[in-house]
Amino acid sequence: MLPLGMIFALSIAAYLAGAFASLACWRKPALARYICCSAALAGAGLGGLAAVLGILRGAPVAWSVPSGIPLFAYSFSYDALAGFFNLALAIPVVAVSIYSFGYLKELEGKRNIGFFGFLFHLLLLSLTIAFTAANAFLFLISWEVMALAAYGLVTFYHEDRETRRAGLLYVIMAHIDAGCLLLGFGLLIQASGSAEFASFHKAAMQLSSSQQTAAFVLFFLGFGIKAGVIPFHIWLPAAHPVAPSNVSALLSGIVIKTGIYGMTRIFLDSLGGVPSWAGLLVLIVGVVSAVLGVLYALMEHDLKRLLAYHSIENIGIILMGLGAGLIFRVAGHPMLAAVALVAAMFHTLNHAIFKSLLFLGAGSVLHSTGTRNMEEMGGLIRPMPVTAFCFLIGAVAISGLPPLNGFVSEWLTYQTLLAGFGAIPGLTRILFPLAGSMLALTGALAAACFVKAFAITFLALPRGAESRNAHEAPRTMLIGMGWLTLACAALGLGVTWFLPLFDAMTEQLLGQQVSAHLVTGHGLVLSAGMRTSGTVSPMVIAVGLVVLMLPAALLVAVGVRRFGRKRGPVWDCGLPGLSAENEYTATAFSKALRMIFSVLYKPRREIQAVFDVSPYFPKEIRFESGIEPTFEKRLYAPLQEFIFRFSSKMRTIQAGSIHAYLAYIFVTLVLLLLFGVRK
Amino acid sequence: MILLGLLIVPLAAAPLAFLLRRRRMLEVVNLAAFAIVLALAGGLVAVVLRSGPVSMWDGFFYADALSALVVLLSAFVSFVCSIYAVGYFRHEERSGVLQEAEKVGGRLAVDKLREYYALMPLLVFAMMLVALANNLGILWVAVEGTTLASVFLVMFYGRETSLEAAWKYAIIGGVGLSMALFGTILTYYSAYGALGTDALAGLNWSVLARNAAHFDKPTMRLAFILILLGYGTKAGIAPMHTWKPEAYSEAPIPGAAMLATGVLNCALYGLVRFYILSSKCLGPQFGSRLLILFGLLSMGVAVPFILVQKNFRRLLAYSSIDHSGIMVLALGFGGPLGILGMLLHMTFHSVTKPLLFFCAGNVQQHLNTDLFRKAKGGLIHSMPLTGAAFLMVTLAVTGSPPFSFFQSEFTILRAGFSGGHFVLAVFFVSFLMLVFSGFLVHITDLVLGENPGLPRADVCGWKKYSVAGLAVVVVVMGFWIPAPLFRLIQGAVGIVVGG
Amino acid sequence: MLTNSGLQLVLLLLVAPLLSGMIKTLKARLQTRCGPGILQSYRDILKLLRKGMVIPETASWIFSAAPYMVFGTATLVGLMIPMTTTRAPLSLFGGVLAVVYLLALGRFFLALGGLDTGSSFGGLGSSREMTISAIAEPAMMLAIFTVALGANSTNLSEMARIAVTQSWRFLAPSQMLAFAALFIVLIAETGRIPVDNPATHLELTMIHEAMILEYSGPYLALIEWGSSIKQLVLMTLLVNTFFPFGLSSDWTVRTVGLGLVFYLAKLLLLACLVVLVETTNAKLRLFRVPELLMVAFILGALALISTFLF
Amino acid sequence: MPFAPNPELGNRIITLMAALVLVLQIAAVGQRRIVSSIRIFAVQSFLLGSIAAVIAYFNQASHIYIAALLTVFLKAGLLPRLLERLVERIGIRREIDPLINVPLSILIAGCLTLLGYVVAESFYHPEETSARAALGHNTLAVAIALFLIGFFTMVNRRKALTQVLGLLSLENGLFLAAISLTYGMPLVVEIGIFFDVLVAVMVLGILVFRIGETFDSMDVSKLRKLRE
Repeated sequence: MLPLGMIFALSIAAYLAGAFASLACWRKPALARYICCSAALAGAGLGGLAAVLGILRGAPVAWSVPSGIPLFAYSFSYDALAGFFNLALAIPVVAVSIYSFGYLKELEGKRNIGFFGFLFHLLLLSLTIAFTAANAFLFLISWEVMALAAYGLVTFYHEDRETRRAGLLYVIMAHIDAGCLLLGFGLLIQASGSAEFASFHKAAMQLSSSQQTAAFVLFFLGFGIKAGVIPFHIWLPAAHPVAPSNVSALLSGIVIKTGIYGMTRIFLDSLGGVPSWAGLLVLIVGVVSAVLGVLYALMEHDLKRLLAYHSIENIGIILMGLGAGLIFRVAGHPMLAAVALVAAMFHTLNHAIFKSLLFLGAGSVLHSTGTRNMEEMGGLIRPMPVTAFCFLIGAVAISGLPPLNGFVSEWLTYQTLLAGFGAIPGLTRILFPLAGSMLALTGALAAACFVKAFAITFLALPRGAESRNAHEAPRTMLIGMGWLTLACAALGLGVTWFLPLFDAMTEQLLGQQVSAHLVTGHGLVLSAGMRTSGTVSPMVIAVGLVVLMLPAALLVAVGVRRFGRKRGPVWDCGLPGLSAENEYTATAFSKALRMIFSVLYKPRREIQAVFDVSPYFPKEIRFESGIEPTFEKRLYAPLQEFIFRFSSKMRTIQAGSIHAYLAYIFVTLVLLLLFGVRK
Repeated sequence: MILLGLLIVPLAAAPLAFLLRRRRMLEVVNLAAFAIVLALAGGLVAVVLRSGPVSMWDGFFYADALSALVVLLSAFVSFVCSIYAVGYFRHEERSGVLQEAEKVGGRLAVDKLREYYALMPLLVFAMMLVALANNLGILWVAVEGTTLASVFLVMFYGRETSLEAAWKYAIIGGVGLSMALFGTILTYYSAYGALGTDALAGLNWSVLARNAAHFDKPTMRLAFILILLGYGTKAGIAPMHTWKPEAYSEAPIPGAAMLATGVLNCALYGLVRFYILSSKCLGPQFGSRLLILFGLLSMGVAVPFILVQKNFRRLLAYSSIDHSGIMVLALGFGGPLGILGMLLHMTFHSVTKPLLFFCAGNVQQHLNTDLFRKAKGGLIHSMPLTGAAFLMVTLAVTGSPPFSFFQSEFTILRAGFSGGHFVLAVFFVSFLMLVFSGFLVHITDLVLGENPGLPRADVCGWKKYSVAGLAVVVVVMGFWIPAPLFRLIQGAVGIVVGG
Repeated sequence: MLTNSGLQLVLLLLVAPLLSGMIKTLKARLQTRCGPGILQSYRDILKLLRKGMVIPETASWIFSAAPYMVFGTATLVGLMIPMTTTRAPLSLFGGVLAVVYLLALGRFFLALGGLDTGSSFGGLGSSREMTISAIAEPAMMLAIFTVALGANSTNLSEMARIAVTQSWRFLAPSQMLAFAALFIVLIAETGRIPVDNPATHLELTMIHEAMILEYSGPYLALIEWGSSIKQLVLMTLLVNTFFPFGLSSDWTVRTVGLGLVFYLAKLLLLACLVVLVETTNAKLRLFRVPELLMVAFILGALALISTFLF
Repeated sequence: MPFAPNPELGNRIITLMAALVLVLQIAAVGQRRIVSSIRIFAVQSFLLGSIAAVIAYFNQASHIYIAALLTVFLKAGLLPRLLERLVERIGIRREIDPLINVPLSILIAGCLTLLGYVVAESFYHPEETSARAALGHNTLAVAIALFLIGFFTMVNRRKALTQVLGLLSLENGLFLAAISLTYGMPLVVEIGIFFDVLVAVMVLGILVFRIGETFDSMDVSKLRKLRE
């Protein structure tokens, strides 16, 4: 199908052009900025178009471009899955590239925007290729280029030590996951004799069970690290916040989704399903990531770190759906598997959208206040109303509240898990509802967390000078956010119209089309498919809410008309003179949860009182509290410790004595003479 | 004719250097000589590709695809190094380092320069001889020659440390090579019975390769062990690697680069030649096991030193130990894939490593130290080009895509899998990961960070353009390998595998 | 459908204050006070509607949006659950999950409203409210799942229909356990002793009240009304899913009337139960509440397990 | 020629001399004074040269005479001169103490000899009972032993010069192997090797000299600046 190929090629060309053009004119920041952003916009637009075409077309299209390396050919295959992920890429990228027009302006003259543009486009390019590569070699290359470009962007402010450390952590973890994938693909290639994805499916059948296990573990490690599942998540909250915010949006929005893509592609397509224990493992890891992710998020008062932890949580939710799907597939319920897959993929798309939205929002807050620390914010809703509104929508969406898109995908996940109870024999079925309840916990905690995030950032009185004289972000940034806000609403309310987009994918991976089963009630109502007959209609809910609020509004209006309403000072139980100092803070807000889950957090606090006469009349009190980063402290630090101690011990080998050096050779020789000569 | 040219040009350039008085002349002669050598090497490649192996003086000199490859790489490396050397030594002279060296040597700065510009062609001559000699004895003589020439390079600066390094290099190298000689003698002995009549040409590889099947097996086994240890010492395979960090951190950068690439290739070339014989005589099994053992050992030994390294010159040395380990491992994995992987790796290594050395050289001349501790970081501000190139080549040399090493390592991994060495492959990959981490931690600390306010470097054109040009080559290599080069490599693979 | 919705809406709006009044009075009687009288809640709401209101200077539009959200969500949810008949008007458009999440939406905005004024009490209230509801969530879900899995649907009408067909199912251990769990959750969600004390304005103990401290006039009326509706909804959920007696399965006057009678009777019983609990318990410390909810969670899990053991 | 060349006799003589060389090597291990170990090396080289001559005589392999002459001239004549000259130039008369004390060193040398025989044993073919094979088997054992012991002295000795000596005597082992196993290499190779050895000794000599005057000590175990 020519047009698809054309458009796809064009979008890739746009990214390439953008990369080199903006690098070329790095001496002219403004020009570089325009080139970077508009090229990205063009590329994303074309990419999105290609994606829609690809999805509608269903049947995969394949191209093979001869590479300059005789060993391998660059072969692409544009199937429904690729199309879907390209769509999930395109939507945020459109927003981000519009946003960047305004966002990058302040960097002009300060940083090398040309180089930024180069890396940015490299990232987009590698993402696009990673989603469409049909060849392990090409996939790995794009995979690693993606990691390196992201590394470059994360360490864009490399003067800051924390940033450098974060970047290193990120790129090293990324390299480790690439290593796992290398081994995994090595197995498959060995079995199939070719690096083409298409050939893996048959080959995977011939693998011995131990090899299959090895392959699964390797791929799960590799993609899991990339997706930032717990316990491989430590790089994520370190790296995403320090990047420029428009990049953080992409990193959290789509880059970590490559892990999800990889799992879907390999587990469902190449390996052709995995044993049920593997599916269960995915499910459980998902649950753990979701709950722990949100729990850690609650303790953050760095706005961007908080969002980063929520990415972990949402990856967890996605994995719940995916894991369920894998289990169903093995258990022989392709239909259920398809529904589960839809749930997972839909949440992937949604998270891509609202997480980008939230990061962009955080970006414009950072842009106008210059701080990421929520404790210094507050009252921003007055200076920056639009940003506040967009952020609020994002918050509602990510908390999975109706009628927005987050709710819909979580609802589908619930339904999947419920169906699992009926579909899976044996004791394991218990896990499904339990997972469901954990999902409920996650959702509620997320809501709590975003109440905190939104309220402390945007509501009440400003807590710091920066937020007192904050200003609204430039229009382009607002447009970018507005686009995503619309997307959140549209995907929520109009879910029933978008569902058919998933058919091609489920058809391709599981041989099932489910949208027909998922939509009832004149195309307005979303239904849970076959086993459990739950239904919901975000559209009607939204309308209903409005309709029911009208009379209330009427009542209030009448009341106000007759009895008046006036603005007055805060009553506050009669305490006069409310000031920012005695406002509730983010730390205070999460205090209750910190104490309830103290087993997990191991919170530490220190209070120092400075006083003249008696400790009962302190002049000033310094309060500091924090939680123990369990995984970093208990898992990674000891490992690193061990490696370095071992290495330092090893250094005595090279102690400078030539006699020792000769002795090594001598001993080796003698040993080889003793053992090597005889057969 | 070409063969003679390849040998004579450098041989002539050496004494010429002694006659010349002015620095510029020396530089010109060197550049010209190596340019010609490179051209001739290209010619040789063309000939070999067109009409098979070339031989001369009834098979005294012999060049097949394998030798052509090594010749090409050596020529390339020496040419690039000679370009960089100009800028490097001019800076050394300006900063008075040479004058210091001269005091120690008791001679003038120009004499010092002349010493370098005379030694380099000799080294190149030896390298060419290694690749072109058919007679394994001459091969040995030539390799010994590279050692003798490079010993002077190592003691170039005449500091106490450089004497120490030179001593270690000479002694360990000497022992190693005498093992290699013993191996050669024993090979001859094991062939003696089989060859009988044409015993006079009895050390000619082409002859040996023909009848290798009938050699005396136990002798051959002993011979191969000695050869492995001998040329392994030269290639810096653990546990014979100990001279490398010392020698590399003392020699002047261009010389060190030559050692790390050209000389390394020569040693591996010798190893490969004997590997072919032994695998024909004893079957691949015997050699493979040893090679894999030593290859992994070298990689493993390099890792901790790379992780905790205080000195970036030594870091490069360990990286080259790591790489020779990789190549030996690949040879051990064997099979078409393994050999292909090895030769590709050798090619990429010869292209990439010099850049790494040049960047390190620029940094060292910029900071007047080779210790990480003394460097404040943030070099990207004062030397953007070198800084960027350094980061890039670090990624390249640690084998991360899209740079070329990824291709070879991918191939080697496949070879490992098809050999059924799953566990070894896991080790291989995890070593690569660790090396990557170590390297990146060190180099980013060096290059990135706040601006320490150093004066602007990257001014000398010679240094700048050699770095920039080579950087371009490295990047391009990641996406495009010239078809003839690949054909050459495949030809070489054919020689090693099929015979 | 519109008429049904209208009817049920009216029912909601009328019964909700009645119920809370009833509970107040019963409680007073049980504590041998004479109490305010059943209609007190109506009077309160009317009074509030007839007052002028004061909006804190620090507050933003969120503050004003919250009351509508609370009221809207509560009433909308009310239309999704079967009260007198199994066929709830909007049940097709949102099952039990929608109910839970809509209530969460209301809570979300109410908490924002609490924080919007910047008063530390508001923050305190919101923090506690969100915390407790978060911990209550899994228990509630488990309990609900137990029922939903029994009916093989998350659709409340469907659940009720199935329940009607097997009225004595509530004797099954799983149902019992689920009921117990859900009851505890109900206590927590409606902010009653031992979790919260709706009557207090003592800063240390209040949760819900602290959030709405700054509200006055019609807004307060909306919130009070909304939360009483929420309470009604939850209790209805409890009684109708576990004791579906008398639920009419169509919309004829007779059956509906009969259903209404049954329904009110069941509500009264449940109210008594609540009151009993309230009077016999003292309020828990905030950090003891999680333990209580943990119990609820365990009950829910047991319920779940017992569904497929028995 | 009073008697016709008789390979049997030749082999006996060669084996005897080889054994003598080996003994000298072991003696060198026990040696404490530099000069005397240089002398021992000279004698050893002379013996090797004469072995070569004997082989050349008994097998009519004329080109080996050249090798023999070269050996006697270079290794027994020139090199020892140069080395002694060097010793005087630097003026080290001090006793040299090995890292491992003498008796133990000699014991180890013995073990290494044994190892040499073990290795040689492994490719002694009883089926081909030609004199050459037997001779090869014996001399190869000696050669390996020489090689190992030379190597061992290099590990064992502190002084730069003695390490050079070790290297040279190790090369002697190779020479023995070359002439006795294969009646010498092709001539080119022989000459190349001799040339290389000469240059190598020159280079090492220069190094030794420079080390001597830079560190005013020949003790290479003090060269430990370059290290991790």
